[in-house]
Amino acid sequence: MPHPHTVSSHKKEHRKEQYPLPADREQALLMYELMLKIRLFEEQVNELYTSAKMPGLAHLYSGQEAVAVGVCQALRRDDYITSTHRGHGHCLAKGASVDRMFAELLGKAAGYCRGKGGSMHIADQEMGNLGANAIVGGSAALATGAALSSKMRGSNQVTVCFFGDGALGQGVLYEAMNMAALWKLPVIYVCENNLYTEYTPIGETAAGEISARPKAFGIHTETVDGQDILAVYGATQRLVERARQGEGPAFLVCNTYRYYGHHVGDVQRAYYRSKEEEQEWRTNRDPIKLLGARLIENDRATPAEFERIAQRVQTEIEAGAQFALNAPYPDPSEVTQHVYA
Amino acid sequence: MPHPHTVSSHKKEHRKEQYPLPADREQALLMYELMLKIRLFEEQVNELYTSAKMPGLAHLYSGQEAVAVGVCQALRRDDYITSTHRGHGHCLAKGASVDRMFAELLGKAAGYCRGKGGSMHIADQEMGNLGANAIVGGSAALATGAALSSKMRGSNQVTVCFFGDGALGQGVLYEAMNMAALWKLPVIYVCENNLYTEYTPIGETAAGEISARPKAFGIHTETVDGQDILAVYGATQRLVERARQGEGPAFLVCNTYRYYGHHVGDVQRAYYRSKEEEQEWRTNRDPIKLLGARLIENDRATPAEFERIAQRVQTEIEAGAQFALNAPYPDPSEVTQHVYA
Amino acid sequence: MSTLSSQVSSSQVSSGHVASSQTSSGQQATQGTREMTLGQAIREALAEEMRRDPRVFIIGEDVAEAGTAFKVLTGLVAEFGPTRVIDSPISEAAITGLGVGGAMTGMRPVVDIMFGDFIGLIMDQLANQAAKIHYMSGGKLKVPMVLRTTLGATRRSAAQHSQSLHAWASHVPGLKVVLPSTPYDAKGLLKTAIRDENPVVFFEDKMMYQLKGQVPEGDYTIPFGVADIKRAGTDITLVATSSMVQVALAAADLLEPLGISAEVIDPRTTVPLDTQTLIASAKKTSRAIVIDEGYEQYGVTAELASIIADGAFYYLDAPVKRMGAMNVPVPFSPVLEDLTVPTAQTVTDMAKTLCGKA
Amino acid sequence: MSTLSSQVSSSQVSSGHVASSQTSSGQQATQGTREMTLGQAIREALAEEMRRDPRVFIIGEDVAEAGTAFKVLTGLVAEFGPTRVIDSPISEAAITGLGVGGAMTGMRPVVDIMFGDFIGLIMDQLANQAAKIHYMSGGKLKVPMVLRTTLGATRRSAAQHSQSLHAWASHVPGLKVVLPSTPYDAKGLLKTAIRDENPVVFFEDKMMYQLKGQVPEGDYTIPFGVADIKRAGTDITLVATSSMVQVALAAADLLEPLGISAEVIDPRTTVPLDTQTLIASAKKTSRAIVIDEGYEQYGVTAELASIIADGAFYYLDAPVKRMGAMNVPVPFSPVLEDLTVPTAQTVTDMAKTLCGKA
Ligand SMILES: Cc1ncc(C[n+]2csc(CCOP(=O)(O)OP(=O)(O)O)c2C)c(N)n1
Ligand SMILES: Cc1ncc(C[n+]2csc(CCOP(=O)(O)OP(=O)(O)O)c2C)c(N)n1
Ligand SMILES: [Mg+2]
Ligand SMILES: [Mg+2]
Repeated sequence: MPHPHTVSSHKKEHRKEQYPLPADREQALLMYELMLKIRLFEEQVNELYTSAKMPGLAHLYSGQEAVAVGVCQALRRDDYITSTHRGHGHCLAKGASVDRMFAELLGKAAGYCRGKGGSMHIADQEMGNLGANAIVGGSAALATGAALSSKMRGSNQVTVCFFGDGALGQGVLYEAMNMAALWKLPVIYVCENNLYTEYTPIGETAAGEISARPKAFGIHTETVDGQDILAVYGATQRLVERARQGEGPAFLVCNTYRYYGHHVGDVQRAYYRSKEEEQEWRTNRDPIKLLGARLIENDRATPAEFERIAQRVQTEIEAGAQFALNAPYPDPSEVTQHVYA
Repeated sequence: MPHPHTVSSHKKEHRKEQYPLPADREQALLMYELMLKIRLFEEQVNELYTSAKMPGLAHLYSGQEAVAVGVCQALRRDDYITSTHRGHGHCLAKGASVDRMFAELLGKAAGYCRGKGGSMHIADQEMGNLGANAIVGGSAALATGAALSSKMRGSNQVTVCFFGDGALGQGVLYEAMNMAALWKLPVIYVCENNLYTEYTPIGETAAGEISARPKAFGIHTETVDGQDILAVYGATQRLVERARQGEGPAFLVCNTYRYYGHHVGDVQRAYYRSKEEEQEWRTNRDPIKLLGARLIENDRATPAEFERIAQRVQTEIEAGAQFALNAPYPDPSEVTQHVYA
Repeated sequence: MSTLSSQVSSSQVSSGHVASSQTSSGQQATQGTREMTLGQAIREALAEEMRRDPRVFIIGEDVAEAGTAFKVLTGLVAEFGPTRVIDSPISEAAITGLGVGGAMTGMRPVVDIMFGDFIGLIMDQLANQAAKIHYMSGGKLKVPMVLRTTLGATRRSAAQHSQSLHAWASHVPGLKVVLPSTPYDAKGLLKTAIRDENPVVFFEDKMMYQLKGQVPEGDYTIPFGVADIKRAGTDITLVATSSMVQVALAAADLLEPLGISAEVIDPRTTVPLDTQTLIASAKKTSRAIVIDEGYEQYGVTAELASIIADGAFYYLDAPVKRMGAMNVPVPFSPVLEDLTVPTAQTVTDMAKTLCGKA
Repeated sequence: MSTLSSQVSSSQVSSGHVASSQTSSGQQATQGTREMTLGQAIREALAEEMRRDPRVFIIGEDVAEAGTAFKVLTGLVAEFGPTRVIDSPISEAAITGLGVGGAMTGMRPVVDIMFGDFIGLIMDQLANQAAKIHYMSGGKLKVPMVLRTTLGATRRSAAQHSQSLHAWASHVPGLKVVLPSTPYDAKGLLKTAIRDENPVVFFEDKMMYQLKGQVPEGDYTIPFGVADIKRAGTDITLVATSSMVQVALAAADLLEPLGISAEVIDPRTTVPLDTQTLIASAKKTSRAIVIDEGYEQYGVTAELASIIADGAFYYLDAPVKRMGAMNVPVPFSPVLEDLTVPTAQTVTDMAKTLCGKA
């Protein structure tokens, strides 16, 4: 894969609105680095899968990095997130370390869940990550409950509930949104619309306008270009501010795209989407390229800096994977631990 | 109870729109008679309960008669309905006979379900009544499936799904509406908003505008005064016509009120609604009075005719209840019948 | 909705299994006890725990002003206000999930699901979320939540409001399942449930809400996994749960004049299960019947019977018999419904047969 | 979506229980049979039934072009079109309910629920609607629907994608529950399921989709409630379901050289259950182990074991033993996951102990 920060090929997109770069140059570079970390992490996961070193499957987040990072950059460390089967990006964006994540993916005791959770269940409560959920829509009510809890505790925490467009099919989402609206809970529903639920295009699974659904419950709703991290970040900042002020829940639709298959094993995709479509997103809508270009255009960074970041991240990823490969499996006795607290 | 057709006390309401009386005088009188039949049926049910002749409880439909009758008058016999815990009105409006209904309520073998269903589960498939459901929202998907089925069979049947405002809390309703919209199914969701879910006012259980919810799924939605049978009937006719033409699902909000408690045992209601509110609806918004007044204003009927109808209905109700009281219970051996077909 | 007082301290986190007082219901507590109904005992346990721990709150349909459809919670909203006794929309799945999320983040939710029949709507939240979060997270997250719901037939409520579905919950590792059968047990077990660090499903028999019994004032807990010998006997063991405990006790009364001494054992919790006490009793009496109001097929009676048949194998003089609800949807008609549940008479008949006195 | 051909006639309503051909899988059918996988057998059964009866249609997530996540339905949409092989939104509850409504009104839906773990989302539709409508209506309405779903662990899919929850469905009167263990059984049982007038829940082991076996061409059905003796033996009975049948057969192979002759019995349907064959075998061998991949606690093993312990009470030389999945959420880590399910070795060890040869 060409280095994603090779921005020269980036075709300028006509955007309605130009969201400002963060005033803080360091934060902008951090966003870049985090997105790149997710990208390279997922490359490594794919590599582990194809070389048969990872048990099971994984759902790669590649292509959607601006959503996780843009949202989480607008959160405090003690704010909560809930995540999905496609959760590595959320986890990293909320501050997880790559070594323990890889260890979890390989079922090792050093993993975030001592190897018990795996790719679809990483939780990292120290960073406010309440865990990934392999039930589509399964965290909608949990996240809303976390928001109810923080309201009751007066902690001023905000909860972000990440889910895909597929979760719009799950009734519990509407049940939860109704209560969030009734009780003005500090929860932000972030719908990552990547156009497909597994192998079926969104047009076949969702009637009407997505954004009309939360609005019908009286929930403040915005839609952004999920490939533009500045748009995602800017919108989330506003919504978090509202929530902290007690103004209630919000819903953010992020239009985005996954580069790989539904999971690592989904390589023959022609029957549900075209190579051209994939190429178009990779070439012209890549979130890392887009941010890189903005930074260079605005003289906030140089290609050399990107190169240094890439080196650093690549080293971290490789070390993390190596750590995980060398780490021991949990002791067999752990199988009966943690059934009850 | 004063005869409900005593229209003299009817205070003229200011209505935005005057829906026309049916061209056919007989149909108008039939509407009147059916509403009265439901009213008197429920009076009799209450009587059976308070005199300890009916096992269990019942949820009376009194006050909401214009919805069931107005909707069902716009349906063919082979059109389907699904009903709720508050289902006696739907059942009668779709053509059930009072004797077999009373028999069911008393658990007798002559009942519509051989006494196995009781008040909350009367089904009458000969009239297209697919049955009442005691799970709030429980028939949303069933009704949608019946609509899918009639579309597949090319039968041109329409399915009406009755439910209360409380069912708006059940996620499966949104799941079902989404599919109905995607596949343009001939189903009409009729939401009877009687302002309460058991003992809790609608404002505490439903955020936003009710009608915005189906609209968000691209479903054609209308709201009518559920006490005005001509409004209900007129709207349903349009929606049924659309559905038969293949134009897809619709949602009809009927604003209405239940006169009695949530169930026959709910007699102390002051903690959740006032006597004044109840009186206001009974006095000024009674669907039977309203239709009666319209018929007289327009010289379509006379008080004497109403009196004759009332006599006839009262006789039918009394005979039906008597039939049921005298009818035998099912044989004990029936307990293991009908577990499997 | 206001904020709970900031004095929630970790010192209030009690370990769920330590019983501050453990009493066999056999002994009649007299000092500081009052007669009250099972429903009142539930309410008292909730009120005391809510006073004790500001993290405890109640959420459910019609729980506040209405005090639930069964009037069990009457008065709680007056004392604790609508921010701690929360009326919800009719959204069983989501309120359960809200409970899970609240429990994961420092609260102690008590979720009220009106009829046990409705747990079909929440099995994903219970079994895939609540039960698994502690394990999946490698022990980092926990879900200290109580879900109260009901069971029991013969209320003439027909097939969708009469089931006893505790077998479903009992099948799922990660959940604890409680079935109180007396006011005394109800109060003590509910307190234990609220202080437990795990998701606990608490089934209350609707018909037993009016059952009266002695209940101590103030604080006591009853440990999970400790069966209670509700009546001692020597000839046959009647293992009975929830609603069926009274039936078994009545059967024991009928058997006594026939010269059959029945021991009635109430496991009180199906998960964890006190297999020791069940097996020991069966070894002693050499005969056992298991009685439970859930459907007999693939139900709680199967687990209990197979555990006794295995554990007391070399001591049994007769096969272990199971008496569950008849394997039919619950019919409305009283003449049919009454046939579907075990009664003192049918239990007595079975016991007589097993003891060779039929 | 177009309309199905109007020639749907009531003569196509077949009685679900008549087997047009009944074969013990012990005998190798040769004429007109081919080797195929269990997945292919499922597909063939569906294709043949859809050709035979225009009322049969499939609805589920990614069932059409994708042919399901397990590629079991590949090719069906090409033959039958998207109006009979319908891709749905991710709405398990509603598609199940649509199936129920469709079945009530003249269709024969086959609902596809990708992972058996998701039945937590549909238990209300299954247990309160599908299972009860015939009974509640006094026999007037019926629900001839098949719900296909999966079970089985060891795919490294973790706690929410590895469960075997057939005990839940088996607990509910009104449902039938089918667990095929060979390609031959899969085809014959699925045809019976589709022709049955009742809601049938059909659990397929994900790991067995690639299992190969002989399958006859053309039409045959296998009646429900008839257990199959997968291997005859004299010393011990191994009752095994679904995925565990292969485990039991492998254990029998390991036991043979030790001089222990194991009989392997597959009930094939848990509801209705062929109690006769189970009991008769245990009476013959005097020892039994029940093996099933569901959680052991309050699971299918409990029902089967208690039925054998009761029915063969006077013939048993040892307690009936149960081997289910370990009572833990399924862990992701392979080293842990492999410990949670019975294996040929653990079954062999248990059998040796029971036969006094450990
Ligand atoms: C309740 C439930 N149904 C089905 C699945 C199987 N499944 C896993 S991911 C997926 C598609 C999810 O699509 P979407 O929500 O858009 O997320 P994306 O994969 O596009 O990130 C499905 C159907 C599941 N995990 N949970
Ligand atoms: C799923 C479910 N939850 C709760 C109940 C208990 N319950 C029965 S009727 C009812 C209120 C229903 O309100 P609504 O839908 O507005 O109908 P109404 O009684 O006003 O006619 C409730 C909560 C139920 N039957 N089903
Ligand atoms: Mg998607
Ligand atoms: Mg209402």
